[in-house]
Amino acid sequence: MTTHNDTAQYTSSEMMTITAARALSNDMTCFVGIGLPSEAANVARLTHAPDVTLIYESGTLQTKPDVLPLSIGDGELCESALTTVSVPEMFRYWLQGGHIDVGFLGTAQIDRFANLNTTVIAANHPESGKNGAHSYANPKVRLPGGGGAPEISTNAKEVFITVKHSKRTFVKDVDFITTIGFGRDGKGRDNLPTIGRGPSVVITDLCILKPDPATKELIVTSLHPGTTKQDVIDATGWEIKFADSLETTPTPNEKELQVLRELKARTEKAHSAQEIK
Amino acid sequence: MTTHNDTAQYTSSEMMTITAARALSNDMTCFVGIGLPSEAANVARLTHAPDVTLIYESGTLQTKPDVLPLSIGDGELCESALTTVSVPEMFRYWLQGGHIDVGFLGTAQIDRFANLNTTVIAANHPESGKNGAHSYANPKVRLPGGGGAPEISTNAKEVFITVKHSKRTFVKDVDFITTIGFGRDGKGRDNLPTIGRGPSVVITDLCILKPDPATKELIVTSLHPGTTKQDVIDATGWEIKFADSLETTPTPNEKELQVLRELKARTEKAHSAQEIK
Amino acid sequence: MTKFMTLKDAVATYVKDGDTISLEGFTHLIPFAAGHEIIRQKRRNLSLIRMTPDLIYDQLVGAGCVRKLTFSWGGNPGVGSLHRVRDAIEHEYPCKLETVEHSHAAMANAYEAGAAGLPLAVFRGYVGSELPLVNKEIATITCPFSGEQLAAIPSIKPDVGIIHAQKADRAGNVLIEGIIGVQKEVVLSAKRSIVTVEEIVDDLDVTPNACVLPAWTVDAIAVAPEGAKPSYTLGYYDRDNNYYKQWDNISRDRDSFNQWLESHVFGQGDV
Amino acid sequence: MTKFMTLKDAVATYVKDGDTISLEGFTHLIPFAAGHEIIRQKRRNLSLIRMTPDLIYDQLVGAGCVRKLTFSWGGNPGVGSLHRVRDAIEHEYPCKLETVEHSHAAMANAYEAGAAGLPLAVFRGYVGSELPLVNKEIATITCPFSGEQLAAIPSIKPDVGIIHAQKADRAGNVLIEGIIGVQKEVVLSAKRSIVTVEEIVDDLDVTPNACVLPAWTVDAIAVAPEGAKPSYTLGYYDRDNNYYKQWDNISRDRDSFNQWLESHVFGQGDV
Repeated sequence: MTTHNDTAQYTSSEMMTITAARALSNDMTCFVGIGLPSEAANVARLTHAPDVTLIYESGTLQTKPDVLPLSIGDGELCESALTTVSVPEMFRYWLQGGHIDVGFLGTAQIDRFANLNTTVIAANHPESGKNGAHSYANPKVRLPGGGGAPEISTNAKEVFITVKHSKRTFVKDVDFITTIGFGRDGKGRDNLPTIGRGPSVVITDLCILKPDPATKELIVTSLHPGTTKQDVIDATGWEIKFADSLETTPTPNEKELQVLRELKARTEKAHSAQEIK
Repeated sequence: MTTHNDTAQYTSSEMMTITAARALSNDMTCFVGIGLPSEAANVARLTHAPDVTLIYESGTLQTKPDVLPLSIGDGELCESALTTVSVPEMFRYWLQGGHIDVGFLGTAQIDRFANLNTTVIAANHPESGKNGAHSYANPKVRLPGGGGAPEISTNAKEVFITVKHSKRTFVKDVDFITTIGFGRDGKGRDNLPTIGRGPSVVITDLCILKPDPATKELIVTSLHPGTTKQDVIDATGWEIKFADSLETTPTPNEKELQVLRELKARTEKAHSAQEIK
Repeated sequence: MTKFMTLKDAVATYVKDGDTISLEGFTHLIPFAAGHEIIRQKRRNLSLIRMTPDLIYDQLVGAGCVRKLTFSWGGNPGVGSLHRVRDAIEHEYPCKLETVEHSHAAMANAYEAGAAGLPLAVFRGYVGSELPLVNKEIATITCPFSGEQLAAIPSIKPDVGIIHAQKADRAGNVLIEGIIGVQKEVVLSAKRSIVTVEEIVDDLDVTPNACVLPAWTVDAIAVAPEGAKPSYTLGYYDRDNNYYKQWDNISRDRDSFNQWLESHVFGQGDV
Repeated sequence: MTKFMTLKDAVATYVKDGDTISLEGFTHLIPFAAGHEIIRQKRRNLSLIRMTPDLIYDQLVGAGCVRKLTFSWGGNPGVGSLHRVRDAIEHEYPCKLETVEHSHAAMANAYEAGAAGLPLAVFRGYVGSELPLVNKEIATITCPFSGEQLAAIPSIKPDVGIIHAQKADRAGNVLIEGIIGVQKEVVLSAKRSIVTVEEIVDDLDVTPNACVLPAWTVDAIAVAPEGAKPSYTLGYYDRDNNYYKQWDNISRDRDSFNQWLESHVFGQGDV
């Protein structure tokens, strides 16, 4: 566990979550993916953005869970929601209907154009090229699949992504585009006025990346304290570029760390309460 | 007011309503039009068919009103319903989804192929032919329009129609097909496997009509007691045919008449309770 | 974000001449108070959309606010005609009225598609009906899987959606209960929305799947007690069926309608 | 008409080898008891449909009941992989498993379209995704009004729809509350349907717009207390998140899975 000495002691995971949380503001409606995005979104709600509207694909609108859900449809989400709608209504009226400011996603693989792969890992398979169509049938690793992401990414006004930084995850070209960032050539959203503007920020445990306005290639705009350019280069599967005005990410404050740690402790306790029969 | 001396005194309207009520059986789900169909359906429910499922297009599922609704969405319908769904859900899931056995409709005009017109009366207008497209823009009488009927008629498994018999209403060809019976030539439902089988019975204050199995032209299958063939001929705008095995409609019984009259009295009282401010 | 406003301010802020507007409520929760405020503020050239035009649109049409009406059943339910609408269609009084006519299924699907952010609604409709001959909006598409021909019409996305509801909480979340019609769809599909409510409460106190519109989907909330009369609000007051019957006489004659308008609409202050 | 039956009789009557079956419940109300009964009755060659396969389908696949799986997210939520499903896909153990893969939006729309009696679902989906390259069901249609290209997929109409719900009344009307997922759509679109419930009550005691399935939409109702465990039933018991975590170990190994199957499914009587 890496720790940094600044105003507070924190891990790189905590740095990632809290930085991701800070990307959300109080007046946003956020369609929340399970896992890291859910953790970040709830830290935001419990710190600087108490009125942020969190929506989960299970149909729970404006939910305020006290512990993090393990699944996308834990009872906690429904019980603390303003109301709960059916899943078809959630995808038709609320997501496709244009009511979501931010889709907050995690991923298994991400490439330089912020395309996401949660379908198959197949790059090392003998039959595979880099084209998902060829490697899909006989994958090296079968991942869970797209879930809500393919349409969250196109029907939300913008997309935030949070994922741990590693060469396995940050690849030049994803094995399969489950969910579009900006397409194989960065132009996948051009001339499509009915879809959202796509990923605007990627938050990792090392840095913050944003798409270059012209090419849509992800470039590093901010390094987390204690991270070097070389750390990022080593953990990225393409020749990563850095912004001219590279910033240093502000560190977590005491309150954020306390909220995150208490949330995780409550969650751990809640999920371990029962023994298998 | 016509009365008949049989087992009981009753009017021709009562004869019509009770005959229409008898067309419904206890195990049917019926999508109920306002007015005469609603009256008949509720008499059925209060007599021989206590478990008949009545559905109104306002979204009220399995409703049991104590008084007849004046509108399709009176509070009575919702308060006595099993549950109430949205109007899009009603038309998509319940009607189009194939859950309706019988659509029970009234009409302003009906023709020999049981096509219904509730759009425009235009036959006497100088610009009009018999084609709705030509007479629509400048109607003699602007009727309320189709409402639910066009899709009730095609998405319910079969259709019952109840309407008072007159030469103005029973025309050879309707001025405008709002709602298909069997089309302008009687073949309008041929080769359309996804729609219902259409009108199976028309109940008037004079008789019962059913489509000829081959031609789909409406023919009289039963005369109400006291009605002559000539009465029907005089009240019908085409050369009406009579079934070879023409029957006499059974008369209303005391219980049916009592239920109908009490229902109408309760309704009258309920709708007159308030004065305009 | 939601703003609590007077109905006068809400209409002044969000309803403009020439707008396409849906005032909805399927028999239940018809926003009469809002309609009267639009008449008082003398909006003109409105394109009105409503499945069942009812008295509220008879009044707006008779008052000269409307140039176009999209509908699927236009009548005084259980009573008869909308005389002001007919006078406008048949005699262009007080002004010409263009109409676009659909079936209920079509409009319900078009509202649903509007709320779903789609450009079109696809449904099994208009089979054998002659409405497609007189309504150019109605197209067909062929299912690529079954080959079935289905009806397609443009989705409804009004400039302004106006509904009445039971109540809002202090954060501006709105509860609709009973016959909910296309109320949710109107608010979700409209560019701007106004909701009148019977009252503001501390807590909506609802079951898990209640029909609740979050505050951020509504532009303005105005308290309008009895704002749906002579329609009704489940849990608050009944439909005034007798009013609907008497409207037949009031509306049949231009003079008596105009008298009614002066005394019952223009003569009333804002809510 | 609805029949109250034992779960054993309901599955014996309505679930046949080779059927296309949806056991649904979006995290909430997953019909585990019904799934286990299908395993006990050794149904084979089933085509299973489910947005989120979850443990219940891992168990059915591992038990050899399934030849085809249509899904949009297949995992143990918050824990990891479905090892039995992966073993079937990657190593054809215990038998070959064909898969059809969609997104959630696609399947939600396909269930909605199935309930709506339509042959296809139309939605704004799969833009830029490579799933259409590997799923031949995904087509596009062009909106005749806007020119927009939209995704189209066949609607879902299973032979059998199986759900768990809170309760039924004595007439057989069913209340579903909380995260209602696609439960209503599954029952309305399926040719035959089985609903397991926690209990039968005299009166559902619901608000006006509660999610209630009328008795005549359901073929069989079986009382199965705790029938959704380790999933949950809002108002009755919580999700057993720890069970989900421990499943990872049980299912990772063929032998430990088969042991679990013997003791926890075949070793149990019918409910």
